[in-house]
Amino acid sequence: MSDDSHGADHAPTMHDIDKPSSLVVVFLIVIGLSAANIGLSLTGLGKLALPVQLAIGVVQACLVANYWMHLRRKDTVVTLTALSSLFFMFIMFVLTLSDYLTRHYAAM
Amino acid sequence: MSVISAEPKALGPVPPEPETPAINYLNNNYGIWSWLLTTDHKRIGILYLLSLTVFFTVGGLAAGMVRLNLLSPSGAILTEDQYNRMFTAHGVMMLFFFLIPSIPAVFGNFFIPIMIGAKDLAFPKLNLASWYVFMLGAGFAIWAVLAGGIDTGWTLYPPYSSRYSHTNVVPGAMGAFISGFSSIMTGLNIMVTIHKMRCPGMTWGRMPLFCWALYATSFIQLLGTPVVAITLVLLMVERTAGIGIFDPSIGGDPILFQHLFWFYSHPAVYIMIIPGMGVVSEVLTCFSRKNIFGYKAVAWSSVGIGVVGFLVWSHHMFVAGISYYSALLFSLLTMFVAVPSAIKIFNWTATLYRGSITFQAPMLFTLAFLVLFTVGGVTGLFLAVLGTDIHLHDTYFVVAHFHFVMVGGMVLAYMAGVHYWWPKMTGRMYSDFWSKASAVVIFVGFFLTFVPQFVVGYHGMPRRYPNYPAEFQIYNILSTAGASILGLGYFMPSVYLTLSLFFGPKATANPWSATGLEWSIPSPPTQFNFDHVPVVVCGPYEYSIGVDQLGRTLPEPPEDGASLVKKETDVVG
Amino acid sequence: MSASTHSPVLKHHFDNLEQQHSAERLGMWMFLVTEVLFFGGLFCAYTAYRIWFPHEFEFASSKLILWIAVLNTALLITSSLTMTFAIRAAQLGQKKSLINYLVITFLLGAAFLGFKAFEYYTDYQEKYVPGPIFQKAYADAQHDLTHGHHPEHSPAAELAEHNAGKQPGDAGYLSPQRVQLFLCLYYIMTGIHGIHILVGLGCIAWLVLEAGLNRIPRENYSTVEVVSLYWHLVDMIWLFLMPLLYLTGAGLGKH
Amino acid sequence: MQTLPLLLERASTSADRFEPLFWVITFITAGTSIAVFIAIGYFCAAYRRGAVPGPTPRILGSHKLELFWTITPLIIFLGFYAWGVYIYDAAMVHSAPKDSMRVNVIGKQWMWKAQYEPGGQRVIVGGNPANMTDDERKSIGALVLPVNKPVIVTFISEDVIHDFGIPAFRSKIDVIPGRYVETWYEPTKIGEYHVFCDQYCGTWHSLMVGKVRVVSQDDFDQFLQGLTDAQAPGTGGSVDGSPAWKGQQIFRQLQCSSCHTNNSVAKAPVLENLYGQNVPLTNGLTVPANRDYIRESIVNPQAKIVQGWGRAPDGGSIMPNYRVGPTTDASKATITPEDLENVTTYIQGLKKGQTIPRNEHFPTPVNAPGNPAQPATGSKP
Ligand code: HEA
Ligand code: HEA
Ligand code: HEC
Ligand code: CUA
Ligand SMILES: [Cu+2]
Repeated sequence: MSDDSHGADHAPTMHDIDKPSSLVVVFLIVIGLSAANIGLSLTGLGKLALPVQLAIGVVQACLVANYWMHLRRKDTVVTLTALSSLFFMFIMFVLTLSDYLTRHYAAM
Repeated sequence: MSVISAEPKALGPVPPEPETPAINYLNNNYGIWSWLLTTDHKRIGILYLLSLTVFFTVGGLAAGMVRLNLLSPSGAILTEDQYNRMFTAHGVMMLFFFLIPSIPAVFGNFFIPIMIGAKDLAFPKLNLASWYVFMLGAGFAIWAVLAGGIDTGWTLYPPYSSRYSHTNVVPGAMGAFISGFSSIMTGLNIMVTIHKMRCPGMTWGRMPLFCWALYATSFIQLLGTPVVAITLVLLMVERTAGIGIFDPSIGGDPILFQHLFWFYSHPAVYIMIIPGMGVVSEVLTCFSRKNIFGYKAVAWSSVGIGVVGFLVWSHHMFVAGISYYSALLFSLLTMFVAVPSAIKIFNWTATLYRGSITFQAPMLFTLAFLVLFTVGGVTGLFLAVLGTDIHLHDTYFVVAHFHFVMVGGMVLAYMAGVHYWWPKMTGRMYSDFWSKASAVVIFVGFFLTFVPQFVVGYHGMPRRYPNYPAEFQIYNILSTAGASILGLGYFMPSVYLTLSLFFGPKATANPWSATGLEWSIPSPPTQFNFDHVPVVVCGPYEYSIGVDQLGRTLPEPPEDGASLVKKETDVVG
Repeated sequence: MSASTHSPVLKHHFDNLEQQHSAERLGMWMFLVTEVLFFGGLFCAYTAYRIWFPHEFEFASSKLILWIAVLNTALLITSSLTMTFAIRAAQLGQKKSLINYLVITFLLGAAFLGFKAFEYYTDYQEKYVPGPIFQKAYADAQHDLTHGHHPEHSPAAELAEHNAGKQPGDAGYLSPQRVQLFLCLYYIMTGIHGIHILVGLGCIAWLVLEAGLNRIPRENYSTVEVVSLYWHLVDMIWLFLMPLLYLTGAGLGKH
Repeated sequence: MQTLPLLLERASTSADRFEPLFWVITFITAGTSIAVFIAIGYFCAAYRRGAVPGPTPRILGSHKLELFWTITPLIIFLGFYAWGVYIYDAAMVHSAPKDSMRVNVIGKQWMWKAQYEPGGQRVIVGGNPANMTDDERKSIGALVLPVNKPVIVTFISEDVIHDFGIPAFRSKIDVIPGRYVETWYEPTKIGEYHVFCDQYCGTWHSLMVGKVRVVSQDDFDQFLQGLTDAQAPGTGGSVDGSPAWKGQQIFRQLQCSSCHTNNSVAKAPVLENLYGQNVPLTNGLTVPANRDYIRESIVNPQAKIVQGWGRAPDGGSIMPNYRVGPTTDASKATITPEDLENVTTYIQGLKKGQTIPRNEHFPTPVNAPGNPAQPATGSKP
């Protein structure tokens, strides 16, 4: 048996089963954040818009991943897998933008 | 020298040869559907082996046409249009339909579960699906080639590919797109299998290096392939809808395509070499009867190449109009990715030290790999250095570089793998003499083909030229001559390996006296690989002690040369 | 290992259900990683262009239909919630409520697609589609403006009005080409997202069928969970698409 | 069969910088690789099966050694990197001297067109003749550059991505649609070198080749004047947009060519090879035909009349006075100062057999006297 599958996942124990209340709370927060996002945008945040919007998106995504996608169950390999996608996205963005932000761009 | 060594322990008796079961994975059922609907990872490996052989031959024939045409400065046999289609077909076939799936899909499918003591891959149906998806992709590509061809080069740069080419770009890109999913499926399967299905005692530190290598490869397949998939989608949209995001006429940046393309395609070149490195680690230790020198270093350098390989893609774009600062950054990062490969080469060399080396065909191919990959790798440095790439970019120097690493490296490692595992896969032994001869012929032919290309490349001969200034001719003739020898070299295995299926002596379970789990089961294996779940007690390369991973004493290793054949026939008789 | 070895849902090559489930879950997560990078390529392209052409992107974004996006966001988040309830029901072995939750999820997802289709249709009616359609609308509006007519109302016409009297390169001039670049991204991103929703709906329908046929016993709830992972990811991607595409220009002119 | 020299020709400062680095990398990597190969070969021979009795030692590795061969290559690689950056930096346009000459190059399927700033002279650097118009075909030449003078070249593509590569300069740059890119050269050696399109661009990619010709400063000035042939020597035809080329247009527009033909019915002396000769005049004197003489012969033909050509009733020249002045008065033959210079240059470079044919073979030139649609200032490039 492999050494990293101790994440309990067989016949569901009570521990695995989500409490409906926690699901609903997460739902309310996510919806609330979306509403906040829309509200903030309508006021016109100017230059701050992009970072604020993305920050809200990230918080929402973390909530969904953690509670609804059960990352909180702490299966190390799964968590690492999830994080690796972010890491490589990060690489893609940073290195691509290293070109786009520093390239002198002569417009058409 | 702080070399860790120990006196060999006293050994138990050699375990009896496992009885060759009457029923194995090859004959447990018959008929075309038993193959086409199989979920047995071994049969799927064989399906891949057969289809890849076909695509390699197609790609090789296209290479032959390319080389023939270059005999004369004005183009010997093809028109410009035909030539452009020919090298594109060659590149696409060889990369997407041969080299990327080669070792992972054939030997990975076949041996990863066995090497880690599992009954099958984690998702057998997905595995079968991956083959179908692969064949569907290949179908598209072949349709594209037959119905008039594609003339964009395998790199498919827009706006040429999106607006100006009059050829079948969309079916071709579709083929690559679809086969990408097959690659993802295989990678995912292998990764999950390695994570979840190792047998008792098979810790990460005891896995054969081949498994480490394929783990790193799968990782790249998983993370890189989706990016090229979306890129190809964007390209196809742009071409069919006539509007898209790379189009300079609406402010789009064609270089963005190159970024996204190489974000995958540079790591992809490591998909094309790391599995080969895995095979080399297996074969080299076995035929020199030594532990690998620095297991951890070799294992982690595979992962290192896999990760750092994602940081260097723009070294294909140093003169493409990217930002100056970006170029500096990418060149620097490329220097780092070359280091793990260097570590491997040195560690392999050190493995040979004080070995007990024999030179059967797998070993000859592996030694050839060491030489050719080193040459290919160091010429990569010329290209990674900004100042030299300005001149060498898109010349035959690049062509020679990547054939050295891909053909001299990966294809030879693939050949090594074929020869190493052939007895296990088929239960038959091939001709010792002819296999060695073919290794030598391939090695010689290879050098003759691609060394002259370094020379013309340095002198500035551009790639993808059906005709060229006359002063380059003599080197092109040499190269074509070499390619003919190379073709012969590849032809030989197709003959003696086929013959061995019918006339070859029966192989024992462990003809090379190797340590891996795959050698503890009969040749060919039974359907579920293991009768009982194996329990691994030690690392993979305990040749000097002479025990396999189950802790059993190894049989006497085969002598080099004719005696091998004799011994095999003895067993049969 | 345990008694579960005899479970009918255990596949032959696994030792036990625990191993099987964790392999399935890991497999799905790895697939999600590929999905993230698939969209990652698009987001990367979006970011590069947004940095280059912020004003055009704001303008173009402000002409999308915000209320549909808001509604769709709510639908999708709710569908994710019902999906988690479906897992719960599966874990508890409540077949009926499992099916109910799955059906609700399906309906919410379908409603999302319905509104999305309506939105595409409206955009099309307004000639807000990149390529010749938009170009012609823009050229017509320019023509009308120079001849003193009032152009027919459309995003292209608004752009033409905005640009009236300005030359390319002037401050405030918004290039109609780059507006189309945004539109390309918008259609491709939402289109591909829509296809993912469609696939998700297919999977949910399949789950309903399986559940109806009693093929999802309690110990096999991970089938539902695996689909839910996919569904949540698609939801999550929308949580980024929504601000990047619709909210970018929502506050246009307010600062 | 032609062969290649051992070393590729070095014809620019970039090439001079490239070559040492290339060979240093070659020697270091070849040295290391060969050392590795020798080790492999030696081990294979010394430790072949049976050469050493007994089992093999159980060597698991050595961190010290591994560290050594991790760090050493890394340092070497970083050395290459630093040197490479230096060369790359020097090759970038931001390293070009500010007063560099400027040339613009347009790439399109499948030809390279160059234009010199500020004179506006145009040449086709090369390409596939089948893709060109007749006029373009006539001006296929080479990118002529003066030796030892820096030049900044600005590129743009009209269609797909191309790449302007000059091996002898060790230079290469992708030419992109919708965007200008720049590089610079300082040629150091007179000669003619290949220009290749190095980025695949379609069917005739391999014919999108041309020449760069590095010449002395004098030759370069002559070239800019249009005094040398655009194509290979002796083929005739000045460089498009050069003064001589403009002068030729004037020569046609002002109808000079209707008298100064090179056939038997000529009403005036043939002007070919005139420059530099001694001209016998009706007054018995002989004068050298320099630019002053030519200019005077145009603005005041009666001043010095060539022997045998005093054919006007009064014994003077039948050639009209082309007075320098504004060209609005169409009734009088006038010429602008600029055109006068250009036409003088044209005559200066006129070689045997190059006189343009008479007008009736061509549509009436716009702007010719009597057709005063526009001021006769020659054509703008
Ligand atoms: C199997 C595939 C494979 C592999 C493994 C590599 C490996 C490397 N490649 Fe290669 N490459 C390709 C396949 C591959 N490449 C292909 C297909 C192309 C062309 C694509 C196209 O345009 O069509 C290409 C093109 C290419 C370019 C772009 C050239 C151009 O178009 O201008 C560059 C530039 O940096 C590059 C660099 C490298 C480097 C630094 C490595 C390194 O990983 C190599 C590391 C290995 C070593 C360095 C050797 C071992 C080291 C030692 C023995 C140490 C001793 C040496 C010293 C101490 C000096 N490659
Ligand atoms: C796996 C990768 C792979 C492999 C194995 C090869 C193998 C070969 N390649 Fe490959 N090549 C590429 C990948 C590969 N190539 C790529 C990616 C490009 C770039 C394409 C582009 O620019 O877009 C390229 C481009 C390329 C060019 C440059 C074209 C150009 O730019 O104009 C040339 C020129 O010589 C060439 C030659 C060869 C030769 C002689 C072989 C030989 O090794 C082939 C030898 C094989 C055979 C001759 C066939 C095998 C024979 C048998 C199996 C016998 C049985 C057959 C019968 C009975 C019929 N290749
Ligand atoms: C009507 C006929 C006629 C036209 C038109 C004419 N020329 Fe002449 N040209 C002559 C004749 C006749 C002579 C010889 C007598 C002389 O030296 O003046 C001559 C002489 C010359 C000479 C000196 C030749 C020598 O051999 O030394 C030059 C130079 C010259 N012309 C240039 C021009 C230019 C330039 C134009 C147009 C702007 C022009 N000519 C138009 C008739 C013409
Ligand atoms: Cu232009 Cu290749
Ligand atoms: Cu690369």
